[in-house]
Amino acid sequence: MVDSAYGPLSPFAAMPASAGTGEGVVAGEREGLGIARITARNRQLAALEQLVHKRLHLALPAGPRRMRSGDLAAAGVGPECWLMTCESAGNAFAAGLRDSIGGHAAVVDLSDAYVMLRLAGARVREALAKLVPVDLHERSFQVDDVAQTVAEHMAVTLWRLEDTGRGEAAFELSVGRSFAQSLYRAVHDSAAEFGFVFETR
Amino acid sequence: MRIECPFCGERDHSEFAYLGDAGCARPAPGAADAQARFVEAVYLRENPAGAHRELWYHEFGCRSWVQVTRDTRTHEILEVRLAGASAAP
Amino acid sequence: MRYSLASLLRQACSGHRGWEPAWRDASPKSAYEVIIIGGGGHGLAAAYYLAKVHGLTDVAVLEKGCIGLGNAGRNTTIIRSNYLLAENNPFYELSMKLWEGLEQDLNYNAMVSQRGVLNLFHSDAQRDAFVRRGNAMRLHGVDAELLDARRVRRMLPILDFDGARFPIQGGLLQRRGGTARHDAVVWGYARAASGLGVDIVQQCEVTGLLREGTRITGVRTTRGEIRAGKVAVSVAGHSSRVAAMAGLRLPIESHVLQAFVSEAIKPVLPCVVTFGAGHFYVSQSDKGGLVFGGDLDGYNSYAQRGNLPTVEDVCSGGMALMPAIGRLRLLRSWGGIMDMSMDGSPIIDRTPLEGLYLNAGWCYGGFKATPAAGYCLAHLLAREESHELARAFRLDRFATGDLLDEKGQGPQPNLH
Amino acid sequence: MSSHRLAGEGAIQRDQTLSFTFDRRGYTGHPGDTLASALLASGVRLLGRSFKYHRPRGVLGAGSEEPNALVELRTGARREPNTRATMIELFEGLAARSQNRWPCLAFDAAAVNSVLSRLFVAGFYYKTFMWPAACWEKLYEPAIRRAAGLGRASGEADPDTYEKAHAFCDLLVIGGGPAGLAAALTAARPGARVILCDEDFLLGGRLNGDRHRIGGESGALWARRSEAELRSLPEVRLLTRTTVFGVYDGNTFAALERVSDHVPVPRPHQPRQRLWKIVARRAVLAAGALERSIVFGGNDRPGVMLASAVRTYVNRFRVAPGRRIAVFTACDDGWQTAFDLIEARLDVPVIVDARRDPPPALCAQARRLGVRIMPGALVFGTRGGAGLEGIEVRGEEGHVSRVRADTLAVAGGWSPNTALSTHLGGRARWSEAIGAHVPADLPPGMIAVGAASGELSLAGALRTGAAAGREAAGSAGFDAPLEQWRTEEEPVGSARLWSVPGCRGKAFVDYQHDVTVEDIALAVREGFRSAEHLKRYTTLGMGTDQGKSSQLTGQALLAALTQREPAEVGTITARPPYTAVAIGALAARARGAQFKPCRLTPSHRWAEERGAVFVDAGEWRRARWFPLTGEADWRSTVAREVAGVRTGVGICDVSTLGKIDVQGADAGAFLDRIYANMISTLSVGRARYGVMLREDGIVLDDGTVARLQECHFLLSTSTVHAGRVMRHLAHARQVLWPQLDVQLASVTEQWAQIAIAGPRSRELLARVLGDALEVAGAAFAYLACAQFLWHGRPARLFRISFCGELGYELAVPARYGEAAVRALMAAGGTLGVVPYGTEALGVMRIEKGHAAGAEINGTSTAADLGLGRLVSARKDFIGRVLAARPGLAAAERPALIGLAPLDRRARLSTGAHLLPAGAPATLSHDEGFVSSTAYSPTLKHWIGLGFLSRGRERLGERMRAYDPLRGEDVQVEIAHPVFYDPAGERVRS
Ligand SMILES: Cc1cc2nc3c(=O)[nH]c(=O)nc-3n(C[C@H](O)[C@H](O)[C@H](O)COP(=O)(O)OP(=O)(O)OC[C@H]3O[C@@H](n4cnc5c(N)ncnc54)[C@H](O)[C@@H]3O)c2cc1C
Ligand SMILES: NC(=O)c1ccc[n+]([C@@H]2O[C@H](COP(=O)([O-])OP(=O)(O)OC[C@H]3O[C@@H](n4cnc5c(N)ncnc54)[C@H](O)[C@@H]3O)[C@@H](O)[C@H]2O)c1
Ligand SMILES: Cc1cc2nc3c(=O)[nH]c(=O)nc-3n(C[C@H](O)[C@H](O)[C@H](O)COP(=O)(O)O)c2cc1C
Ligand SMILES: [Zn+2]
Repeated sequence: MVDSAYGPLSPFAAMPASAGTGEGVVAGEREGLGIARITARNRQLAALEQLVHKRLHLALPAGPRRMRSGDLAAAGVGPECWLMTCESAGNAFAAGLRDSIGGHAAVVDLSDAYVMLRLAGARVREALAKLVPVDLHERSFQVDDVAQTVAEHMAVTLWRLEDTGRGEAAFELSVGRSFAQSLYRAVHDSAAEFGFVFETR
Repeated sequence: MRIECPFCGERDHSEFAYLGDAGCARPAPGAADAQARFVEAVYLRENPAGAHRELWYHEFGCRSWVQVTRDTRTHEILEVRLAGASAAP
Repeated sequence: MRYSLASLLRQACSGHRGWEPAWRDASPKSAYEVIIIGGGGHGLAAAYYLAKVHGLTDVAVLEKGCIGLGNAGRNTTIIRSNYLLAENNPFYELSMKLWEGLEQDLNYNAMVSQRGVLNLFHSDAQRDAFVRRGNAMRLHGVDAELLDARRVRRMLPILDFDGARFPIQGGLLQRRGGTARHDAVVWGYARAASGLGVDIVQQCEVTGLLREGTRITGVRTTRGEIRAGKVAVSVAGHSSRVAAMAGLRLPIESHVLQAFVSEAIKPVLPCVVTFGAGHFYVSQSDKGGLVFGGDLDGYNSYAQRGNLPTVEDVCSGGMALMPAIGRLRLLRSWGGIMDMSMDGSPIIDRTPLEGLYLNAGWCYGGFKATPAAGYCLAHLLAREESHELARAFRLDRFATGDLLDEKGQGPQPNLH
Repeated sequence: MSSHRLAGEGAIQRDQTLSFTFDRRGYTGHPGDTLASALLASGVRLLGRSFKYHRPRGVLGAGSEEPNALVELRTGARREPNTRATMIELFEGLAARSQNRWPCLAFDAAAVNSVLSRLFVAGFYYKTFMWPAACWEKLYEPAIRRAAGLGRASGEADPDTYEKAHAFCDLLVIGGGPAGLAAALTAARPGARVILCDEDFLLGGRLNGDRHRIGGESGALWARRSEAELRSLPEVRLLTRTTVFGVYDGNTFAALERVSDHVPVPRPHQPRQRLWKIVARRAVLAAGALERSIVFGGNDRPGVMLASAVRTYVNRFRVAPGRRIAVFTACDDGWQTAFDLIEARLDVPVIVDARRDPPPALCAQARRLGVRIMPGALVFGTRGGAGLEGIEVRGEEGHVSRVRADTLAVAGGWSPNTALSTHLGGRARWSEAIGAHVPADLPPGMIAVGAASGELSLAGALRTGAAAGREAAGSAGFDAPLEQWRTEEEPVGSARLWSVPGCRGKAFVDYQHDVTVEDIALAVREGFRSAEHLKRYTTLGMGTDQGKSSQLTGQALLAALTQREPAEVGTITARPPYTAVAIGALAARARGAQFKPCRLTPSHRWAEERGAVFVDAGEWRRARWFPLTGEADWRSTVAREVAGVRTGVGICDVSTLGKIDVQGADAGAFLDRIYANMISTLSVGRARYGVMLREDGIVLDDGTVARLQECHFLLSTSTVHAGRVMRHLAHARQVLWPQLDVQLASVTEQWAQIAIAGPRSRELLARVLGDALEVAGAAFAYLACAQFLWHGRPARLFRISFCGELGYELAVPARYGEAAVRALMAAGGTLGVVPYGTEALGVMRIEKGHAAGAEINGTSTAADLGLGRLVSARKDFIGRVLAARPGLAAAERPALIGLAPLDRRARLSTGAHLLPAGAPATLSHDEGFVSSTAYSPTLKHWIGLGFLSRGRERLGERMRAYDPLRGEDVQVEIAHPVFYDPAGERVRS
């Protein structure tokens, strides 16, 4: 069997790629991310922080914040618990992390557990306000703030990125993979009024 | 109702799942009267009209169990903290 | 004065000047043979049956506010006897039988309307559970029918049969189930009990219990102390508070349940319908409002009001079931305090204290039980033994493990 | 048609004309009109019929408290009953119809009810309709139902969409009158985040209906300028057409924005209405006050209107509600109506003021304008048919005079609009000063201002509004300077006049529900003396206006009749919603297929291609079976799938099972406390079946536990219980035993899991795995597990089987699940691999006697399920202690058994009850029930699982499986629950 057959297809492939007129909200799928959930072992928090700092040059944030360093980022998703991401590292990321910090933390590969949408545009906050019950005002939800919350009965995780070059707000919104199409529909419907475009590479 | 999750911040209570009375610790399983104590812990929970210590689970958030002190007459929330913190030896 | 068309006509001619108070608003005496705490449907019914069946008329019903403004005055009025458990089913059927003769018995039109109760199912597993329950009903001689989707559609074309997330597969129908006018039930029992000599004492809150050793001998109230041979607690959502006056803890939590009514419209719903794939049930009142509800808010509360997520949840259940009500407006929402027992079934029993009796734990289903609960509580008070159909509603069943958990949710009241 | 439109500006756009119909007749109006103003402008006064007596009714007010002018708006699926004409913004093509009348509005047959009104008094139905008993449901009730109910629902699915939005702010201002605007301006200028909602489409509140001046300009102009300033501020959101309808805990407010109700159909991608859920640090209640009518004979005749509404129609809409407009007032404010009417060159025949000494200044002004005044007089009756023609006035000395008038403006005084201040249970307080209730005991963070707080003058509104805005801004850290707006003094005196004694004709308190003074007197006579009893007995205030136009008057009358003060009688409870809200808006997108999210399995797309039939399992959608063309029915499909697995190999996506990753030094010890059986003794690389109990001793769930490494376990849960089990574990970990070193993570979404089962499964696996993992022979024994790399990706293999054959579950990262299934299907082609769905899975598990949801139903113990031997006696675990209670350990408890029909051709049905053979069908013989059934293609007959009292001792016994609901009654034999391969050789092969 050829390896190329063993490949994924985006869950959004068959979804409508645009709605309404204009580009009030532009979406794209974040692909290839390595995602790992790390949880400090009991009473190992300080050691873990030191180790992560030393090996990954990353300070683990204490609350629902995201810290970045190169391709790496750690988002606080619970007490002593983070979602770490690494650009285009896929499943190998968790395996590598396990080797380097597994003594102090449980490392669980969740690269496939989520689908992630990058959302930007002049009206992205208004569209998101229809979905998530979190205050996304620029003063309340700053760049690298993280929120885990609920959108139309789905558990979602959201963080804010740097504004785009055009000065528009940008976010990443993720949901359990099985919910991909339901979440997409919700985003699509919320954004349609402002013009929604899904960009595929 | 808005519950100030110690980790996530203030959220609507609908993000949380409710368990109830936080006061009923699990009795010692080996005690001679263990059955009677378990019956009490499981079935005879506090049900005051007033301040109530209760457990909520931030299911749609950070998945922490939190202990909320809330007035059951007004729904005013008096205190929130992580549930396990106090029980740890 | 007897109520009838004739008396109504007579009064119409004289400007309705001759009507008397429906019940005597009594002042408390210093002692009674029996005191019933709580002027809801249950307390008043118990007083009525004490007087009528057992000839006990030295009875007072003490109500902290006005009668019938507790859960009796705020429920969604559904009556049915479609229970599964052998301990529950016959009891509720007794209630249904009493409903069927209630108006003539009380000489008060409580608008008992046997329009049918239809439980919809949306999966095979649900259907199987309903069939099991329906068969249990039939084994007891209670009516039950299984409808397929086609028959449901014929009966209720307003439901969504196409595009639904969880399509309707059929329903379990109890034709003898239906609704009754909740306030009229209270007033009818009050009037009939008062007519037989029972004192109905309003604005009389019980604030403490008089106790000699392990015996309860009366109550302390906002209108003074009143002594009694026996005291029955029938205060629904306030059971734990009154029990606490006796130092008792109950297997009960007080939770808020909301209910809703829409603006009045011409008839669209011929029966009571429950949605099996969401939290929603509905009937149409005689006035034309859709009366509906759903799940508990889910947290202990004595506030008698709920919060917005439940409102949204219930209305989305309604829209999922009946998209034709989208433009119909919600008129009012309110809450009641439910005495949620730990297995979802009630308690009619003695307490560890002599002279103190308990009728509680009715959850969100005690309205339909009003006649039978009153009947069996009266029986217990008068005869000192449980009525045979209420024998399983024991207070000690949690200790013995003889649980009556219809839904299998376990000791988690907000899930029952 | 004589136009009642006045000259002058107002707030309508005269340069545009809109056509609309009412009861199929065409009319015109202008943008800025409401349906009510446009109909009045066209001389239409009869708009509807009352609920009980079907009396003709016209427009009473100009706002959302309107009790009379209710119409059916729009047609077809968009038809909307009971809509207030006073709130409908006119649009081109609007179609409205009157309701609750037959055959037509002008002649309504049911108006005979009015004749019978002596019978139809409050509560009459409780006293009659009892004989003969059977007639109630057959005759009386249907008749009552048909007569009740006002408008008609469309009966069709609502074609429009709704949406919800969340908003957060420092200050929510409820009401955009002078008080609200002042509050918003004050708080927003220094930068506070402000949301201002007004249910009207025009901001300004009374400023639009009155001719006030602020700082030298007209109040209406001031409102426009304030609005413009607010719009220019970045942190302000102005929501017009938006009613704040509910106050909830935690400073949460619900508001309904009518986004598209003023256009013929919603614009593309726009909802009809939007539900705003607003969390506000502070709220300012600036909802104004509601004017009261006065109760007198014939006070419901079309043409009798609220005085402030008359002003609004004249000033704002430039409509003359009539030609000769008399004024009946009990307060200073009523006089202004007369002055405005004269200003508009309308005829005011008389000002009747119930007070003996109205303020001299007002009298002087009236005289100056040449209006006749009758101080100390009372209107006690009206004349006319379906429209007012004259009024009957009793003067101070008792003499009666008749005055010709086609309209009567009634000013009974103002009641602060307190509803929203009481939604959290606080009560309004009786204010002797203004003779009405004022907010007291407000929700945390709420401040009442302006008329809503009892400050009835414009100056008071501006002052209190600004002060509250300043306070709110301050609480958010902004220092707001106070502006002083200049206004004239405004007389606000009023008398308490609830009803006129000695009336002629019916005198209505609640117009919509036809509650009269006599009804209240009757209720009092019958003992319904508390405000709440009165309400429930008479239905006072229970109509669509929720008593906004009647409640206070009713309570005041009750107080008078029972010799109490209004303060003693108190108020009834105001409840959300403030005005009725479309149910569709509260559901928003959660309807139809979007009612709940739909979870798709990793292989969903592939299954769709294969033509799978799907089934919903909770939120999940799973393949139920995979029909092939030519198959007669689903049973043959399922039989083929089962046979395919039993004789060859099949694959099934089982990714929906919950998966929980458990790590840590104490993971084994932790799981020992979670499961009833021993887990810590499991070796690395092995898996075990486990059962967990609730603390009450009942089985919570079952599944497998695999030990991947010394301190690393993987649990599986049933699909439906995945969430509950995760919560249960988190509770145990965080609350019960926080000292244990355990880390939990749900990995359900990470792994696609595919069951590969059947005698040839090993062969198939070997083909696809190649060198990645050795599965041949003893290399990978029953209950082994392994982690490995496949196609360079992590993969896991478990040798477990739910269906009773040699079987495996292969897990791959979820995004590769589809590819893995395709790979298995490709590789299995020559082995005859069959995909199978949940139905075949169900059949096979019944053949194997495995308990599933129907058996693990929240009431069964481990022993009931025949799992007693698993339960460890060597350790403590959740549920151990209470499982030992006598009721749960009793010998006569139901035990899991198998069932087979004696007549092998007979069908078994789930839900049947088990009765001893030959016993009559009564409850006392009910000994158990059938929980699951299936036609077994393997055994070639129906089989079932069930529970039977003392079941395990009764194997071989014959019983009735009694299913009267389906009309079935089958003789069955009690059997061991494991029908297939009881020794378990096949799974181990
Ligand atoms: C929203 C809602 C919907 C419901 N729907 C249904 C339904 O459709 N079908 C159904 O069968 N059941 C339903 N129920 C349940 C049903 O209403 C209750 O179980 C039943 O009414 C309880 O009995 P009761 O009538 O005696 O209670 P209540 O009417 O609550 O009577 C208890 C009385 O005790 C008084 N009291 C409390 N403490 C004291 C004290 N210290 N001293 C004196 N008096 C005191 C209270 O003021 C109250 O009047 C519903 C309940 C609610 C809230
Ligand atoms: N002279 C008198 O006796 C007298 C009496 C009462 C009022 N007034 C006049 O009334 C005005 C009072 O000013 P104000 O600002 O307090 O009240 P207002 O009546 O001018 O404004 C209230 C506003 O609130 C809106 N509203 C009410 N409930 C709402 C809700 N739930 N959601 C959204 N919007 C809602 C209304 O549409 C209205 O626009 C002054 O102009 C005053 O002169 C005079
Ligand atoms: C079956 C039923 C029908 C009702 N119908 C109406 C109605 O048509 N109009 C109304 O205003 N309230 C209606 N209510 C609600 C009552 O007004 C009231 O909200 C409820 O009895 C609870 O009391 P409370 O809100 O005063 O606490 C109804 C209540 C019930 C139980
Ligand atoms: Zn949290």
